This record gives sequence, C-alpha cells and structure tokens, in this order.
Amino acid sequence: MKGNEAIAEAAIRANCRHFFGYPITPQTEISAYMAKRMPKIGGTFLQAESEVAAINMVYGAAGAGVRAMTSSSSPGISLKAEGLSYIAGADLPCVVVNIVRAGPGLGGIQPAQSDYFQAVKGGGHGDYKMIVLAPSSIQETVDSTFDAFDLADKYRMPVMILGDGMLGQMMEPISFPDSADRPTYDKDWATTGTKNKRRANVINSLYIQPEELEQVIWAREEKYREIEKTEVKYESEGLGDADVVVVAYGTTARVVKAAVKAAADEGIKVGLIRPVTLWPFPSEIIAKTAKNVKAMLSVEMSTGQMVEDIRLAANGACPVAFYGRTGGVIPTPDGILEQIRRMVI
Amino acid sequence: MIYVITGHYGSGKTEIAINLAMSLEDATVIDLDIVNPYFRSADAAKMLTERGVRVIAPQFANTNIDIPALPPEVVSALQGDGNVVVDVGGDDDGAIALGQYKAYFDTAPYEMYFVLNQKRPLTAKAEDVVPLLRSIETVSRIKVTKLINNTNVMGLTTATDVLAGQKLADEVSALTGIPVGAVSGRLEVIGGIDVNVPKMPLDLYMNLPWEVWNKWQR
Amino acid sequence: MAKVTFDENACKGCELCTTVCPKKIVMMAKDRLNDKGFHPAQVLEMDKCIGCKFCAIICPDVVITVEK
Amino acid sequence: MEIVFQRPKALADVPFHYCSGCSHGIVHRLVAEVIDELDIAGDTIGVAPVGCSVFAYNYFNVDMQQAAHGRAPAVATGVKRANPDNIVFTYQGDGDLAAIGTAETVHAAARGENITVIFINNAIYGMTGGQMAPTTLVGQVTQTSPYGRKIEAQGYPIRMSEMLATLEGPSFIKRCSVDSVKNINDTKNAIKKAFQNQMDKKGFSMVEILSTCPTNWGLSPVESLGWLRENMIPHYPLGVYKDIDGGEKV
Repeated sequence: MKGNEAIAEAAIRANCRHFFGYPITPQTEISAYMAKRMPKIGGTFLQAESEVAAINMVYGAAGAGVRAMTSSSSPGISLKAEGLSYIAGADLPCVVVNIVRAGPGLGGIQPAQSDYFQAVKGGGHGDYKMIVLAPSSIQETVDSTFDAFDLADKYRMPVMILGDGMLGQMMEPISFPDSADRPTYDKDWATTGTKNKRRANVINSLYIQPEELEQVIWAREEKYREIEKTEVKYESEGLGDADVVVVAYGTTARVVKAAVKAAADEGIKVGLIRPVTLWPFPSEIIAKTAKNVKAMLSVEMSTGQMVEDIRLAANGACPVAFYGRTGGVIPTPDGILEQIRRMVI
Repeated sequence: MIYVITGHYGSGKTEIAINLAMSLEDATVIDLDIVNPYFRSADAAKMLTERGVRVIAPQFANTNIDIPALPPEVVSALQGDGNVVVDVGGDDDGAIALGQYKAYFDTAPYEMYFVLNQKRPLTAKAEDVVPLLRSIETVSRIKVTKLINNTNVMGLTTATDVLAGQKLADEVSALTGIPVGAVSGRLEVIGGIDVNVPKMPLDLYMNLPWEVWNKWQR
Repeated sequence: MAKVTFDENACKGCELCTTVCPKKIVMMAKDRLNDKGFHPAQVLEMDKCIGCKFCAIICPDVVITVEK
Repeated sequence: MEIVFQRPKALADVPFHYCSGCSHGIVHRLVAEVIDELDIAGDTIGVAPVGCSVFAYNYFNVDMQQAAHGRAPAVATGVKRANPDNIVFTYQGDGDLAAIGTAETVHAAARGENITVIFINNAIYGMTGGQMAPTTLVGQVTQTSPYGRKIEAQGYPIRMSEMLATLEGPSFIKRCSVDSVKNINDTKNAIKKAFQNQMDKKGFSMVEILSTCPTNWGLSPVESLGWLRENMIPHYPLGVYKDIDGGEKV
C-alpha cells in the first residue's frame, strides 16, 4: 500500500473510529481514505473547517474516551499546536500524523525533516512532550500506527507519527498486526455522561493555583522519565567495530543505509543508528557509541536539528558532524558516501 | 491513437504509461495526475524526452507547489495525429481530470486501460474492483476498453502472484464484459507463465531515492 | 402565605432583587455586612410576600429559596 | 408550605466567582434548571470556553470539558460524534464565539451539528478587563476603543443570530435578554427548546443572551440592566431568527 493509505487502514484496524482532518499535500490520501472507509464501518470522518478545528474535534472526541486521530503536514501542524498543548495539558490520548513537507512558511510539498524540533520539543506552549515515532518503511508506518494508539492510551498523551512525503507517497508490501492481540485501556476519566452514577468528570488543563499546576506538571514529568526508560526504540547495525557511526531516521535512513553499505564495500568501518522513537530519544546508545568511535555523522533533511540531540547525548565524547539537504531535496547516496569518506581521512 | 491509463493508486499505471509510450512511434505522454504529488510520469520526463517521447505535465509537477493546473498543450495533443498516452491519477479521484476532455474521446479512436493489481488491499476482490472501475468510467465520462493485469508486489513479485491477478482479471472481465488486454510485469516474472493474453514486459523506471544508488552502481 | 429565604453569605449585594419585587419588600440590609463584605438583601415584612419568585429569578447568585 | 424555587440539582453547590450583578450566574442557573427539568444531567456534557465563564466546568454537576479560546463548537463536535446519545452544550461569550471562534461557530451551525450553543453577548471582553468585543456597539467606549467604537476604524458590531439564521444547518436560533423577569423566563424557555431540539435530533440550536457586565461597563448592576435595555436591545432585537418548527420570527 501507499504509506498514507497504510497509516489510515492501520488506524482503522487499531480501532480508531474518529478521524478529523483538513486537506493539505502531501498527506491528503489519509483523509481521502478515511472519507471512503469510515462511513462503511460506522465511524466518523469529518473534514473540519480548519486544522485548528480538526485538532479541537480530536480533543473533544478523545475527552469522550474514543480513539481519535488527525493528520496534517507541516503548516497544518503549526495550526494544531494549540490543540496539542491542550490535549497534553488535559492528559488525553490521541494520534497525530505529520507528513512533513519543506518549510518554513508555505515552503513546499516535497519531503523534509525540518519539523524535528517542533515534534520532539512538544510543538505548542507549555511544559509537555509527545511521543514521536519515525517510521522508515511502509510496514513500520503500520506498526507505528498501532503502537501510537496503544502508547497514547497507556500514557494518556498525544503521540505523533512523523513521516515525510516520500513515506506517505511510496509503496511497499505490508501485513497488518491483529488488533485482538493488543491491550485495552479503561477510560473511567472520560466525559461519557455521569448516568447519575458517579461524580462528574472534568477534562481540563487549567489550575488556579500556581503550586497546584506545578505539581501536576512535575507529575507529568515523572511519567516522561518513565517513558524515556521504557519506550526508546532504535535500529542499529555495525556498531561493534565502527570508526564512524551515521545517525538518521525516516526516509533519510533508507538512503543512508545504501551509502553505509557502499562505504563498507570500500573497507570503511561504518555503523548506523536509526532512531525509531525521536522522543524518547535513544540517548543512551548514542552516549555509549560515542565513547568507542572516532566520529558520528547526523544526516537529515533539514539544516541540522536532530544533530543537537546527538551532541547532547554524545556529551563531547566524539565529534558529531552534520550533513543535510533541505527545502524538499532528498540527500543522495553518493552525497552521503562522500561525507563518510571525508570523516575517515 | 489515444491510450488512457487508469486504475487504483499503486496499480502501476505510470510504469505502464512510460513503457507503452517508449514502444510507440511519435508518442506523447500526458501526465494528467492531479492527485499524486510524487512518483509520476513527469519524474521520467528527462529520460523520455531523450528517447524522443514528448512529455506534457502539469506546470508545477515535481516542484514545491501543488497547484494541479493542467497545461493547454493537452488539448492540442489529444487533437493531433500522433500516439498519446494519458497517465491518469489514481482512483476515481484522479480520473475526474479526464472528464473535461470527453469531447475529444467522442471523436478520436482511443483505448482506456484499467490497470489491476490484485496485491492492493482495496482491489483484491472483483466485488471491490468493479465499483471502482465503474466510478472511474462515471467521472471520466469515457468507457474502459481493456483490463491489464499488472499484479505486483514490486521487487518481490512471483509468477503465482501474477496468476492470482489473472484470475481476478478474468472475474472482472466476466462481470463487466471488458476483455483482458494484457498481462504486464518484469520479463523475468511474467516470461514463464502460461496465459492466453498478450504479455507486456515492463522495464521499471520509478525508483526510490535509495534505489537510484543501485542503478548508478550497475 | 409565602416566604423567601436568603442564603445571606452567598449574596453579593447587587440589588437586582430589590428592583423587581412587586411589593417592594426586598431591601438591602444597610446595617450589616455578610462574610463576603456585602450588604445582603433581606425581607423584613415577610407577611407581604406573595411568592411570585421574581427576586429569585433575577438573582445571579442563587441566593433565594421561595416557599409558598 | 412547599418549596417553589430553589437551587437546581444540576448546579454544583459552589459559589460563582463572577462579579456582583453579573448575568452569567442567571444564565448558569437557567441552564441547570433546564437540565433538571429535562432530566438529562446523567447524559449531558458541557464545554466551557475561555472568557469569564472559563470555570463553567466547576458549576455544573455534569461531565465537562474545557476548550481553547473559540474552539468550543469544534470540541463539542468531537464529543458529540464520539457519543451521539450524549447531550452536548457549549457556553460561550462574544469574544469566544464571535471573534476568535467565528469559523468554528459558523461551521458547526452550517453542519447542523446536533449541539446546543449558549451565547452570552455582553458587548465587551470581560475576562481580560474590558476590551472591545466583536459585538461592542458603535460609540461604545472600551479599553481598546477609548474614543468609542468608530465605524471607520473598527467597523460594525456583528449580529450573530441574524448571520447564522441565513444558514440551513441551524434548527433554532433565538436572541433573548436577562434584563427583566419576563425576559429571563423567556430565555429559559428558549434554552429548554434548544436542548429539547438536540434530544429530538433536530440539529444545531443557539440561544443568544444579551447580558450585562457591570464591572467593565462601569455601571452598577441595576444601571447595567437599564443600559442593556436602552442600548443593546435596539441594536440586537430580541426574538426568534430561525425555527424549523415554524415558530414566529422577528
């Protein structure tokens, strides 16, 4: 399936029945797919009047206890930042897909990874995080979508799937996991009506006393520390005897893999770390690796965003270089190989 | 002759359009895809032009903007004497763009291919394929003349997959009365299979960024 | 027979109730303050109350209970 | 003697934070009375806005969700779509509904979203301290129209009921006022109809309620009622603007 369709179908199979969206290239197929499928299975697809409205519909539906989702691309995600902050502040689960395009501003529709900061640092106002999953194959977009709904429910927080236009548009064979094997989550906090049997539930992010709000925020931080311990996911290869390790995610990691293979063919000892979760970031493996290699290289479709987190994790143990293309340009395997060659001279 | 290539997203329309255009004399490819921003005939424009195939694509195809403005050359190509291959966007969503050109198909000879890929979840069964085919006909306002079995799972395709696709194509044919015009795919996959329709071997041109490398290495 | 009861400490002294009483018996207690620091509304001549509920209907703070 | 008027059950036993004489309290009570009379507290979900009534979630004994400024109709849409059998209402002021949330309001109405909207129009921003609202009258002095609202500079006040009544989605739109006992009773009937319509799945209903803001108007509560009558009602005529049941219109 096409990446965008795979995400949509996976969401449905993960029991998402409420999708609210607004068209923007290059993720429109997610909405188009939902528009066709949801009415047939008794679900809700609603094209909102704006991205702002769409994320707030998600906020309402998530508050009412259902699995809710929206998708957009970079400029649209900026508009959704307000709602994301509210959802995080009210401790509600939801899944948001960002099929990243080039920015800033209207930018362009070609693939990019320039929304890394926005995604992993929260995106909206206030102290909060989202779990950010960065698949690099269509199968992984499917698995990430299932994981995203489970993680969202488990931790009661927004989870973002960060893809790019290439992943959204390309096609690969896939298989779907069985939703029957997944855990279920009790949502006794949801606004479903008291039925005159319990106290009223309130979904809210407002706390009158600063100390009270501070306490809530620190409690949430504890949850984040727990997630950093237990939910980090990455793929690595050739770390054992590597002189140079390349770090890349998503589409870029696919190109990097081709370059790493070619470098190995030339006799260069090169390894790869591919973060699957961008937050929580695989800092531990990077810290460990940094102590045993001559240098690391971050390759991104941006002017260098993830490289800052790599440098923080490496903490000076080795130099961390950066190579990137941006504005909608995908790095080529030979461009990356050239960088790897330079690093071992 | 005008050849219109329609089908589901990911059925392989673009590969067929490119291969077909290169096999024809005096050919023009019209990239009429208004729904798909990447992986389109316009991607192969340089290669096609070098081989003498004229390419007409939306003005902004493969740029950073998604305005699907169709160029006026489409009309002159459809009225000309040469062969024209129209690569249409996926599903009925993409086929809508054809509707405005109905008048030219009323007067000129044309073939409209419906490309089938049995490995696509939404077109795996005849009961799903027929409504899609019919709605493509409705919005494009022209009739499908041939089915093409292009069943594939990209590099992993086997002869068994293609034969399963052939069975589906036969079922769709029985339900619609539209004949199966060809089976298409890479020669090493379809070469050995036994079917009673013509084979259309394809060279694949729509590569992913990391596959460009492999090609370069070859 | 009718009676109005004021939840006096909930009163914010806005005086709206005094303007709608057809019998003009709802008045502000200018001689005392409630817990909030307002002069609360009160009825001294309860025998004139007809239980029309007007004072309760216009009260923005649900201070008044009416019996009849 | 029996009790003929008391605090409705759907109203939480919490004192309002509103200023003395603020009509929010009246409307809160009316909404709670209607919820009691229709016996829907167990199925009702309220959506609180940003504005003076931001704490509305504290005042009703029903499930509540607090929304971002202007987004209440979108949030209510999400709640309603998640569980169509729940009764969902929003409670919004003029800044929330008619300025920052105009798009959400218009589109929820156009969709005929089966929700009930309670719209408090007091011609001023209360929460932030008396700035010009989209419904501020021409000539009205506010913190951000210190020389009075001028048409050349700030344009005209928006009549939301009239505007939304042009749409096909709404089933019921009425403008009411809380300046007198008679009008308060009328407001309650309108609110009741707006909830009943939702129970009968008739679609979007809105009750616009002309209200006072003594603090930011700089008038006593009693003077405020007079100001409302003399200035607001002439510009915002009371009455039914849309009723698919064929009620008499303005």
